Amino acid sequence: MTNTKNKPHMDKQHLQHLLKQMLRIRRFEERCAQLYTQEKIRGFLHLYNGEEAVAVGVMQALKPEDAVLATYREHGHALARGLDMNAVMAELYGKVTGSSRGRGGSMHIFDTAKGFYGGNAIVAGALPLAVGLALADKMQHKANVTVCFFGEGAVAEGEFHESLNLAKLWQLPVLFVCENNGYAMGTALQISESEQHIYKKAQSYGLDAKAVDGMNVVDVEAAAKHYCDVIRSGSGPCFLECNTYRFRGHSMFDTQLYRASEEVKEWQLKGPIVKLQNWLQDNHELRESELAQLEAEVVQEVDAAVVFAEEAEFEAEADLFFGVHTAVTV
Amino acid sequence: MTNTKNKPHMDKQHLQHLLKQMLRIRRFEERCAQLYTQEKIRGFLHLYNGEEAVAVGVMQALKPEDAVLATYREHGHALARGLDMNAVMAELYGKVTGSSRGRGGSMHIFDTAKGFYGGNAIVAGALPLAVGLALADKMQHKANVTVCFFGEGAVAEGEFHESLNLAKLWQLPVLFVCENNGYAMGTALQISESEQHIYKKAQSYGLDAKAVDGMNVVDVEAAAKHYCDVIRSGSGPCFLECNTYRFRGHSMFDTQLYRASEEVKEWQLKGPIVKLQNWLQDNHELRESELAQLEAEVVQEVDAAVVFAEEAEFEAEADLFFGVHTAVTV
Amino acid sequence: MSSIKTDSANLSYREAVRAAISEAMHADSRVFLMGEDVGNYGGCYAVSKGLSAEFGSERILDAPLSESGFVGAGIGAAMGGMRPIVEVMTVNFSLLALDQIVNNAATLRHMSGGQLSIPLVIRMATGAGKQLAAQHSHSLENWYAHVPGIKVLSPATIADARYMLGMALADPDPVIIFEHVMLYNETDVVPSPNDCVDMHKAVVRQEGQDISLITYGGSLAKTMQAAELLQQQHINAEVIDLRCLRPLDTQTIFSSVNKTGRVIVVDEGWRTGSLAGEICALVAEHCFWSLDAPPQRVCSQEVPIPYPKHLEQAATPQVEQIVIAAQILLNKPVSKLDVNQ
Amino acid sequence: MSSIKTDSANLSYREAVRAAISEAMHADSRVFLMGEDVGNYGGCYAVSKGLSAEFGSERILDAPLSESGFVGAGIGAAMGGMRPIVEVMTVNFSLLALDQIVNNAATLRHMSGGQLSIPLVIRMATGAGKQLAAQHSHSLENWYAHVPGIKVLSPATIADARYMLGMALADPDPVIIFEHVMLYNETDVVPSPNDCVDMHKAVVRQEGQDISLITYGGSLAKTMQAAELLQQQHINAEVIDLRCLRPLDTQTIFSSVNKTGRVIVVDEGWRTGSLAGEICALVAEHCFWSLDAPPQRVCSQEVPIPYPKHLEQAATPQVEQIVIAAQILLNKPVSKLDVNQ
Ligand SMILES: Cc1ncc(C[n+]2csc(CCOP(=O)(O)OP(=O)(O)O)c2C)c(N)n1
Ligand SMILES: Cc1ncc(C[n+]2csc(CCOP(=O)(O)OP(=O)(O)O)c2C)c(N)n1
Ligand SMILES: [Mg+2]
Ligand SMILES: [Mg+2]
Repeated sequence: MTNTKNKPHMDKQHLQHLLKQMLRIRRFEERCAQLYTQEKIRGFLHLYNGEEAVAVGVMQALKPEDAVLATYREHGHALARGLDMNAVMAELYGKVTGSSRGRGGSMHIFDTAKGFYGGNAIVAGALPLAVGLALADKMQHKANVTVCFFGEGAVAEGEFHESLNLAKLWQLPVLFVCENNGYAMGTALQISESEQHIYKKAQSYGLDAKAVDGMNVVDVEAAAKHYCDVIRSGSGPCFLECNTYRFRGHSMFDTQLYRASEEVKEWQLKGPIVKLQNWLQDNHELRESELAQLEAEVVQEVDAAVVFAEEAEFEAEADLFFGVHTAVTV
Repeated sequence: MTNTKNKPHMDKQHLQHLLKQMLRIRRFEERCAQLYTQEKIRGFLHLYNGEEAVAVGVMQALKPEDAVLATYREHGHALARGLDMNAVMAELYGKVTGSSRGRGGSMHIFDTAKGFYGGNAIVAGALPLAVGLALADKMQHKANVTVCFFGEGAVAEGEFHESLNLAKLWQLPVLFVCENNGYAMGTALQISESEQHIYKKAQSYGLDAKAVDGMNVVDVEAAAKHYCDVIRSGSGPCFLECNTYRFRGHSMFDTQLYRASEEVKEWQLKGPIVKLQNWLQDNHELRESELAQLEAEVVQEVDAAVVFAEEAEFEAEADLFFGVHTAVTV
Repeated sequence: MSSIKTDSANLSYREAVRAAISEAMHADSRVFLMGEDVGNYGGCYAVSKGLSAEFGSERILDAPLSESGFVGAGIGAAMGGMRPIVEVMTVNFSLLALDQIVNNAATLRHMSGGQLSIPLVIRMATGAGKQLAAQHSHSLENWYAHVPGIKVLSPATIADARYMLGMALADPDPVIIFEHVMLYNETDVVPSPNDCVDMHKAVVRQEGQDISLITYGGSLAKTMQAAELLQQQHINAEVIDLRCLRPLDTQTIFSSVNKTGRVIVVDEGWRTGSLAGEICALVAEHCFWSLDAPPQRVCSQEVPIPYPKHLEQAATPQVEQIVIAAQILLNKPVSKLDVNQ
Repeated sequence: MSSIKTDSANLSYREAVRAAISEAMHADSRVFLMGEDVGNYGGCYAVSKGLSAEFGSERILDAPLSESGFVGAGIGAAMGGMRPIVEVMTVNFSLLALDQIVNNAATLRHMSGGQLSIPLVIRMATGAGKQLAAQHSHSLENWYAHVPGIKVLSPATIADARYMLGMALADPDPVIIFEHVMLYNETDVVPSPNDCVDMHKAVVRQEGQDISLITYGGSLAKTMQAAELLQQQHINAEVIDLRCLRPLDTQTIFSSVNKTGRVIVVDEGWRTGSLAGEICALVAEHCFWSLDAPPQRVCSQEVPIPYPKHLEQAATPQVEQIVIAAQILLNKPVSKLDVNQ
């Protein structure tokens, strides 16, 4: 957290904002985990616990017209992008007031009004879509950025390779954000990639690429802002590798046989929330009362979201076919 | 052609052997082009004209137990690997004495006895197969090399990316040979790859990789031998980019709107056959009579192949189902 | 103005598709064509020849060999407000793009609760007949016809080649168009736009009372030939061109079969799991009590398509097989005909 | 020795597949298992849990997320003398590997004139029921069943989970095995190896005279439940488990339908273009004169499968639908049943 004071936006207020955004995600997901054991939420549930700095940091660099795509682990991105927590929670409940009418669940949160294009459950499946959204922007002379988040596991997929080449070849306004949490399910990066510096792989396509500490929300924000400027200036796509860690299992089914609990504990000490919180407190930028206030607001928002989701209706079975095609309406 | 005398194998006899191998391919294919206009050969016909040094050079490095995979432009590889020219020509005729009983035609020449695993008409489709053959060799502790030839167009495919990573990750004995002839059908490399040094792309996976003059059969041979030694020593896969050019259209249908005829003429002056032939003649290593003899032998072989193919039978319609499964026999 | 041949006098199938692309691009700046070799090369089957000169390389966009990548990019561009026409050179290579088509194009609207629109057209060549062997001769129309969320068209005539693309572009959802490789050189007079038929409708290409021959795409011409030969034997076959393979125009199918009581489906797909099977099943379900004989199919043999002409022909539906199947179904003497093809 | 549970007392479907893998690996050093998370993670559905410890990471080979790459590598390894078992985590991701399966695995033997052998087994999970939404709930069995050159198995019982893999490995050609996600936790007593049935044969799971219910995979249990409920109404349904989806055991199908005169096919695939359609077409073609009523299907609705339970159930075949379809087909009063599931 050095030098943050030199950067225009890194004042107390903004740092507290970042903290709050991360807390919103953390508390929201902790509640989700409970709700999952209560079988209120079903299907797959992939928590972002530990990685909050990535989504929160990157979103600071975006404008409302920009586009965001993410994976099945996208609650954090949705919330950081400004989706209504009620709609996200209702989606996890499968309720019709959910962001996708409850049809997508945890892995398929959409909100086109916020430029949030999902929520994709196919590893690397969103990368070509991001290329296409950026192509549309370029063709329409819009100075938007499309940000695409994906895990380091996606790097092995052919779609990663094809997308990076297309984006650079056509100089498209895409910011690729690799959330390198070291594992794809139980597969450690060492057993999935011959070259384990993902940003170097991106450089081999000619992209401006670097790695940042994905546990440091300030660093992530600074890097994302820089790259978004580069992209908006018309210099083509950029690539940000964020080194991070997921504190919980891959999904709620994961028994985590593939890593030692000490490793998890070590990383937890470096967690993005504890890091920022400590720094703020050490620098007298966050009083106990302020923190309590923050936490209370977050809990209130989460509580309200649960109530909202609980009270919402399921979609009528009769509407099953709505939207298979445009012509099929309710 | 400098320094060739220093290399063990680069004596007159061997150089004449290389010349003859290239001439065999050239003359064979010139005849194929005629036969195509006579409708003796149908379907797609992709000629290797101009690129002969690549297949001929690389094959010198191989042992009988090694495996070879190539593309739809594989007559040259088949002949250089030692497949019977009669069987190859009969295959192009679609006759039952062809190397694949006539079922594959020009794009699907196979001969497992020679370790020749085709002939694949899907761009980049053979790369994963090569990885698998090498994996089998490694698992069975066989010190073989699997060589996989493909065009620079294949580099954009996801299968390229996945295969290179797998090969390096698992340290498999594969030699990837990229035949960079500058075009994929009518698509120049500049409009298909953001990074146009293909060997650099390979290096980004950690492969030992370099580019050689693919018009110089001696250079190709030397590089292939070096890499095969590296591979046999257990150091994992290597990558050879051969810069070359195809003198004719992509296939017999190609009207070549995408390149200037001057460009073709320039490259033709650098052709692999004329280059080696001139060098040999300038250095008094090839007398007129020797050349005439070589040419005569080649013409004879080609003539015989045509006769063989003409006289052969088509497969009986009743045998259509033979080999769909192992149990379906003639 | 356009150097593209659009006069309705006489167009080849290839020219008809080209005219349709050109027209759409003139009418709507959001339309662009993207695919392998569509630009500098002029299209693998020369469909887009000249278009790059007319519209420039940004709207006739040559893509690298990255089927999944550029098809996905087409989906994304459609989401982003464009109206892409993506050419996947042939159905054989579309296998590499199926994840994008099935998991994204087909699902995104429904799965997002109706928020997203994917106004995308994907064109691809399909079928056997050019002696291109096992990896280049697929007819996988039924794979696509199986997937909710996409529409599937199969223009079999010059008129449909000329007008279906425009209708597909006007549709707000993803549409796949299959162009059979054996049709590109066919020529015909193109009717006026007013006479073009809604892309969702099957068309009765020949009326008849005795038997319904149902087909699509590259098999239509063979089926029409068979119908002509049957006519010589006083068998009046009704020929139905499905045109739209998803959703199927079952009404047209059923009224024909209810009238004739007999049906043969001709389909270049492999027999097992074919679209022909689907049509037979539908007919058996819905026209059971009108059927005078079991529904039949003439399909491709269950074998990778071989290179040599005689085997390629043996593996794929031929006129004579259709004629014989009809004769058997009508209890007529089976006569070897002078099919002459 | 093995810590893998192989006793025939009572195994879960998951344990049965694991026992089959373990057995094959003990018996033949050429056999290995390759796929995403098969090793350190123990398999997405915990099928291979413990195998890495037993056989080591070279024979239980964790692959990166490269479906096309490692499936193609499996094909290559099979050509090179190994006997790979490739696990594609689910059919949903197999879309990324279809080029390798269709253009290579299925064609290479025939196209090479019989020279090449691809003794490869590909296993994948399939189906809906776990509320995984549109991209994770596909049932694409009929896509695979459409392709000559491969065989397709669908073990629906613990016994078949236990023994089919071994038979597939013994087959010299590529075999695809579909494991329905809802079966992994099911348990049953495993019969002795002598009692296992040839993988190519369909099996009559319940005999009956009134109607044939034909199904496979994840729909077998539902169909058996439906048959039980029908029994209470004195309708004797015959239940056929297809087991092998390519090639189809038509003999077993036809003799059942010829006996009962009525057929309903239950299939979790989308209705249009489904395997159920193929079976109905076959029955209509070959059992036409024995049929007393139109062949029927109970399939998935033509919609991407939604996440919430009530919609997922509405989209996929349910016991009650099978019962009602049978009642209608037999002109019995349709009664709402206490399906209780
Ligand atoms: C194409 C594909 N293959 C496999 C899966 C199953 N799967 C879901 S998440 C996952 C791991 C992805 O890891 P990574 O990309 O690192 O993202 P993370 O989960 O770590 O955020 C796998 C294998 C999938 N969803 N899509
Ligand atoms: C997956 C796939 N896409 C498209 C094609 C059509 N096609 C055949 S060859 C070719 C160009 C390949 O170029 P390159 O790899 O450079 O090899 P070259 O022909 O130059 O030897 C294309 C586009 C194909 N066969 N396979
Ligand atoms: Mg990860
Ligand atoms: Mg090339």
